[in-house]
Amino acid sequence: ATACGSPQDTATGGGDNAAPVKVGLVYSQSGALASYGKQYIEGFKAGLDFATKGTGKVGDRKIELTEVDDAGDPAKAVSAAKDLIGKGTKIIAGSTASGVALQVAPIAAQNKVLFISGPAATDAVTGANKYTFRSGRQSYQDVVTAKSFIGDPAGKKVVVFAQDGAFGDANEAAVKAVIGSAGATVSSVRAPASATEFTPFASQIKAAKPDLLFVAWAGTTAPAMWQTLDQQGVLASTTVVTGLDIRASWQTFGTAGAKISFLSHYFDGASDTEASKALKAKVTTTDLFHPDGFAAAQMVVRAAQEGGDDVDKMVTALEGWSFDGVKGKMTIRAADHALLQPMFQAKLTGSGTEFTATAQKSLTGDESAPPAVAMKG
Amino acid sequence: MLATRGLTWRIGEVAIVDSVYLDLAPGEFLGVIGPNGAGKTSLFNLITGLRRATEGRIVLDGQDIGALPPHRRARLGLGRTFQASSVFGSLSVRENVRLAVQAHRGGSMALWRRAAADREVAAAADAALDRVGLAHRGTALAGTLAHGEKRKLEIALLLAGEPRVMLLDEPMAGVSAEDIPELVAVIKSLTGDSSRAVLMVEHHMDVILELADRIAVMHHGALLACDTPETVMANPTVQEAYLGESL
Amino acid sequence: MGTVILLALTGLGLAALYFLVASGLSLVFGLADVLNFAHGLFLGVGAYGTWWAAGNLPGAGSDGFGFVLAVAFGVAAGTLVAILVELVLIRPLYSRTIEQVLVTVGLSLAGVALLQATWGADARPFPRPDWTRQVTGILGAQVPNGGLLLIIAAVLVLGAILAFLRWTRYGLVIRAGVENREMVTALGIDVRKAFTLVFAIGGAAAALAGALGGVYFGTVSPGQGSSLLIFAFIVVVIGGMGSVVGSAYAAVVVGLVQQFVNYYGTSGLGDICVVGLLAVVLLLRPQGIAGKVATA
Amino acid sequence: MNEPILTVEDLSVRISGLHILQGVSFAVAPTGVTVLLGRNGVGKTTTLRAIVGLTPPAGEVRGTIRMGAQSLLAQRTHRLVRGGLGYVPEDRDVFAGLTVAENLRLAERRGTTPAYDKVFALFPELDRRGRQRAGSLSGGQQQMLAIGRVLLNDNRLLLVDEPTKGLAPKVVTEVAEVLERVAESVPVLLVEQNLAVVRRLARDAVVLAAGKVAWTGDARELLLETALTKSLLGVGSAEVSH
Amino acid sequence: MTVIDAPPAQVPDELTPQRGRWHRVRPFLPLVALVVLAILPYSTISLPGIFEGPVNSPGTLQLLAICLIFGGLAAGYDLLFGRTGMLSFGHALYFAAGVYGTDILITRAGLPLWQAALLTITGGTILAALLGAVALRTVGIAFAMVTLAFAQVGAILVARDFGGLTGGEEGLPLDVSGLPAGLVGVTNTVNLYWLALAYLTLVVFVVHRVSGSPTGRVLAGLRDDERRIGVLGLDPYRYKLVAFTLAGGLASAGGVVYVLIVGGASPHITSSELTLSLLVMVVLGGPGTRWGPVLGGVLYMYLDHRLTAFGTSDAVDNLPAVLSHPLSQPLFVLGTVFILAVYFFPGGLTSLAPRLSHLTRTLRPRR
Ligand SMILES: Nc1ncnc2c1ncn2[C@@H]1O[C@H](COP(=O)(O)OP(=O)(O)OP(=O)(O)O)[C@@H](O)[C@H]1O
Ligand SMILES: Nc1ncnc2c1ncn2[C@@H]1O[C@H](COP(=O)(O)OP(=O)(O)OP(=O)(O)O)[C@@H](O)[C@H]1O
Ligand SMILES: CC(C)C[C@H](N)C(=O)O
Ligand SMILES: [Mg+2]
Ligand SMILES: [Mg+2]
Repeated sequence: ATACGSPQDTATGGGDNAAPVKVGLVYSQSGALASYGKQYIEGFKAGLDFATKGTGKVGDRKIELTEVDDAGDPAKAVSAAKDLIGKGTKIIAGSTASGVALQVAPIAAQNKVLFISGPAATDAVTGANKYTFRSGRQSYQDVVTAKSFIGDPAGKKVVVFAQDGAFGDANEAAVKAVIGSAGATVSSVRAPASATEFTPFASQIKAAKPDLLFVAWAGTTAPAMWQTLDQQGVLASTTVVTGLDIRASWQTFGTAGAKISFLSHYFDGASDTEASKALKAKVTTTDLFHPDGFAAAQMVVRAAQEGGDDVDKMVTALEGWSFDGVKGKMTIRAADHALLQPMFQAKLTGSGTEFTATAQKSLTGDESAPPAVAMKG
Repeated sequence: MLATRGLTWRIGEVAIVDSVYLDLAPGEFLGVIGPNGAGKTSLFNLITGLRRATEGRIVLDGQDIGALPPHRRARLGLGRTFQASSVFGSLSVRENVRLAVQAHRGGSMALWRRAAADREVAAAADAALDRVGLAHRGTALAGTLAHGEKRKLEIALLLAGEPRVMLLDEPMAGVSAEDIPELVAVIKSLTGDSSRAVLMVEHHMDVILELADRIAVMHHGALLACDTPETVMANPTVQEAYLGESL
Repeated sequence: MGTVILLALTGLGLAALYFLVASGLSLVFGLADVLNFAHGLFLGVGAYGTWWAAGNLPGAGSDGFGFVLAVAFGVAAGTLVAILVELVLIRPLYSRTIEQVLVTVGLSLAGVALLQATWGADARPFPRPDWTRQVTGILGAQVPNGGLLLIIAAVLVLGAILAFLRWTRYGLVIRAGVENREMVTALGIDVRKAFTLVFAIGGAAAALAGALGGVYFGTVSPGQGSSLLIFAFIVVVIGGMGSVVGSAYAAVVVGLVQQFVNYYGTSGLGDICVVGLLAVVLLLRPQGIAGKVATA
Repeated sequence: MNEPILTVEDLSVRISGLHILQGVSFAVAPTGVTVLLGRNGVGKTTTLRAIVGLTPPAGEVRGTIRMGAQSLLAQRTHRLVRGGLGYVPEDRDVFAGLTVAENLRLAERRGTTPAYDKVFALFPELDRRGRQRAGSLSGGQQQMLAIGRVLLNDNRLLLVDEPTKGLAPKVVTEVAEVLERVAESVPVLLVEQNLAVVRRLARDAVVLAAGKVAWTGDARELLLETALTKSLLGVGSAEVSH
Repeated sequence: MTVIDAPPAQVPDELTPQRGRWHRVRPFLPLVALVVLAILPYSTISLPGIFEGPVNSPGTLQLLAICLIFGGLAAGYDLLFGRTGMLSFGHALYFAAGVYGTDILITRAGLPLWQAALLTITGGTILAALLGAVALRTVGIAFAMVTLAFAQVGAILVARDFGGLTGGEEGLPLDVSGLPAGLVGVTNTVNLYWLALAYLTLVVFVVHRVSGSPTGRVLAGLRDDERRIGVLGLDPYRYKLVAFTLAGGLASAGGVVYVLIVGGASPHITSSELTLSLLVMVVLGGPGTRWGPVLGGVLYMYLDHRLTAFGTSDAVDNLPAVLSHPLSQPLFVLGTVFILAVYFFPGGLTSLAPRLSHLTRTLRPRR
């Protein structure tokens, strides 16, 4: 073997028919979002099993997974993606955090590989570029679901309570677009994501006397936030809608949980599909982000089946594709790669450490569809 | 050359330095004595700008320097040593002195020249070290010097700056008896010409008497007397408050 | 009027939380001159210790005496960890400030990661008596009991630390020891013991802050301590290094400013105001509100 | 001759590669003042610090140091001091941030009554300036504080490093008197550059040169013999007795 | 009564510089290292366990590039901390200014790279000069806290996402459409590597020149005794401001290169933790030494990136749970490494070299 080469060398993922299909999974195994990452990978493996009927193969080709931890850091994720691409990987999936998804997406486009973003909820992944898809929901779909709680929005007063930053901005913008355009007046109360004391914000919300309060809050301070809203009487005075987070967080709502209307991406028992049965067979208690991993695997198998090693063919194969996912019927919208999928309304009941979510209503993929955006890259 | 006019420094109600009028003529060697806590070091701190006077003026060559920061005063030719040795502990002895020479040669912001290449600076520094008898300790870190050696380095730093007005704060404290004559000679050589002047605080009376043209006596912040050594030594108050019965 | 009272009292609750975190930091950082970046770890140990005890320790629970026992266990655990850290890691490094930074940063990274490895990254619901979730009506304001609990605890801790510093020689020994450890031993005092004690007290205060912070937040998570730390640092510095009373003043100022600006101004302005306050205070009075100027 | 209170045998100190003391041996008599002399940098301070256990961590001490039958090496400094070894350091080392009163309070030892009257009688200045921060004291005042600090307690042996440095002549005399009086009850090992003070106080003398003992014996003899003082201390006896 | 002749004072041989073959080669070693690093991408050697793929694979080069950038950043920070004694807790701000400045000018304003880079570095340097001018009115821990405060405002502004400029917590991916083709795409990672190497070389060269210059001597003096510098006739403030500005400018230049390598900006680079990491890097390597900070920075970033792989490796997974759980937490290992480093290499990694040579000298038979 020589120890000399050119710096431009990259391994080529040979067109050999029996060569394995290399799939890189870049997601959080450590760091703040490790729990999301864990659900994602469990879902992915179950999905792979389901989509390949237990063989782990597409045709004769084995699907070879390489898992890389990004610890939620975009820089690490980009390094990992470059490493994988350098080794001839044509399909990358993962991205637990939005920041990671947004920075890996351009890398995929620059190098013409397929990227299937995971739990990252940011709307900006939709339509990012031709090579980027998503296997989870996006903030806009959350908001459309929230809208379903108030019937006719015309003349209603809606307040968005969200944290500063892109996540909050996206939610606020979505509420304005979805509910505001339907005739409601939308205002917002914003708080720093690092806030620890929520009374000022609760007072502002209360003073605004909204018909609907939409809360977009992620992070460890959420329980304190809910408790303050409850103590200041906000929860009792109006309809409060928010997204239902992973199961581990349910008990942190405490008594406030019963007073909140939840929109849900997914929870154990939200759906009863073939896929969800297959998932449950592998994972006893399914949770928020299992479907994202599951769908990612389904999309990977489809891409490999139809596209072989040709990424452009993979893209064509995925665009417009409908499949039966854990949540129900999923459709990849060709125009901007949004993943149309059912969304749910839920109620939380129980006390102590035992809480159960029950579905109130579900919206079809079309009902919860985000508006189409132009493909950027 | 240097004059203070009603120089006063108060902390709260207490005047640490109390309306001091002092004149230092070119070529003069003025000794300053006084009991511990009389305000001698404080007076030096006021003159060099480490402390701001509450009242009074400090005039150097006809210019009021009372509002200038320490480095501006130093650039006008005012140099001092510290009672508690204050040298650059993590630099070598030689590097200490080179820094002082360099400061004297002009404080331009040379970022790209090699400092070590400046032969003139090096030579001037070595000369200063030689004069105080520390040449053999050039590579030692200044922080590890023995007490007396630090005193000598203090003087070398002063010499390197070639100041016109020199303020020496107890240069002999802690210097071994053997080395005192040498150091006295060095200090004596500072005053040869009429463009320089020295103000020296010292408790070693024999040293003061050997060097000083005049002696100022401080007591409770005020100037008690300022006269020829003979007159001052004969002053009963000085005898009583400062000298006591000699050993 | 009701709003102002509500904001003032909840602001004081926040101030109390800052003070509880800052008091230990102020002791260790201000008095023992150790830039202790591992303070967040002590907080975490206190919180997880309480949480664990409430679920596993016989007699401990989330209410009444059981809760007191659980908190006591958490505080004891935090104290123990602080003592061990001092004995094993910090002791060889006094007056080597820079290496202390490396060790305490390492400790905070490793410690938080260890908590996460053991109990997971997710927030856990914190055991707490029901009354802490309720509110008390004061002049028309619905003031959360959790905040009131913090205020009471902060006042007690302040009193205890002041008493310790005033009525024992340790305060003196430590202040002197920071200046010149050698000379303290040369006066016949075992300065190492005094420093261990300071760490123990700092650790206990931090652990208590962790436990009560858990009550306040309703959850416990591995990174919780570190997120409070930056404000605690700010409080210590605004207050003046080593002055526990100064920290108390500063905590009140910071808590109230944050609360009122967040209500009357726009979001995020509260934090910027606090940070601006820090810069202004230090530029005008580098030694902080209550600190003394140190000259040689 | 009586049993010495302190014996130093073959003391050798290395600090970061420098062999500073190279086998120093001497004894301190159980009464009176023994003076340690030598030029700047010969290792006087290093000797005192080795005795009281304050050699820096980078240093290595060999040899034996005994007080009576008890070996001092390997004992921690604060124990030695509690056992009655008082140390007045060369650089005064008062606690600049503490007040004068606090500095003194710190020096109180458990189980004994501090002799404040004695100290204040000697240095009334310290009484007057109780609330001033020690860092703002004048040099001489700091020296008084440093000496006053050890005199609060009863000691079996005092190690005093250049106590008259920076003091006004009158105070030098006073300090000399103080030490003279102290030495009546407590033996003192004194480092001193002021030969007048040495002449007044010292009974025995030890002269160091370049890390070794160059001479030991009766102090008066040393100071009287011109040839000896010249060769050891570099000064003629005329200068010694002015 | 004995009179012993005193031997002349000894000068320990450790302090006299050793003249030998080694001595003559030494000055060229950095050059050799530079050449080796520059031609490294032509090597296909695999170092299993150390890197994922061969040395010239894009993944490895990317990792190395990031390490080199941080080596340079740490060296620049050391100009403040190790060489002047200024403990800034806000150095991340100037790095972040470089990263976000370039990113925003390219992505949002559509400027070409060279203009964006020029504007950013100028802006970063001016920012450092302005904020330094204010912060340097304080000293010591107050200075640390004022710089922290400034940086914290920067972090809040970035997180607030004013006008949608910064992308808030999601960060801002770099729009590469206007960039030179040689900087885009995985196959061109090597160019980014060379860019990073050039940056490191620049910083080391600048820091070395500056600290060897007359100004550097003043900075070293400032580290020990600021008052004395003033009394010698030099204005401490001016010199400190120059060091602060220079370090800030170098950091923002690092930001320009970093944003190209990573392809985007994310808010954690504005955090005080990044400054703290820089401090840790410098201390890990040895403050005030020529190579220590560089080594520290490289090692820190290497561990930071590679420990995630270590945590998920089979070797760790197969251990009993008490060990494998903590070891699979990258930060646990990283933290533990710091702690151990203090006790095993006091004085930083560079203290290893003299100690090793001491070891070899003692092992060598004496003549
Ligand atoms: N910052 C301060 N606060 C209060 N008192 C001070 C301060 N600085 C100096 N003093 C007092 O001012 C007086 C003069 O001090 P200074 O150091 O000038 O004396 P000195 O004449 O140099 O004495 P010595 O010969 O002992 O060095 C002393 O009594 C000292 O305690
Ligand atoms: N920490 C240290 N590291 C290196 N060298 C040291 C250290 N401490 C002292 N030395 C060296 O040891 C030698 C003896 O120092 P010491 O302080 O004992 O001298 P001394 O006799 O007390 O002198 P002086 O009369 O000046 O006080 C000096 O050359 C000094 O430089
Ligand atoms: C709160 C989460 C559901 C959001 C998602 N993990 C993101 O960072 O975008
Ligand atoms: Mg004085
Ligand atoms: Mg000495």
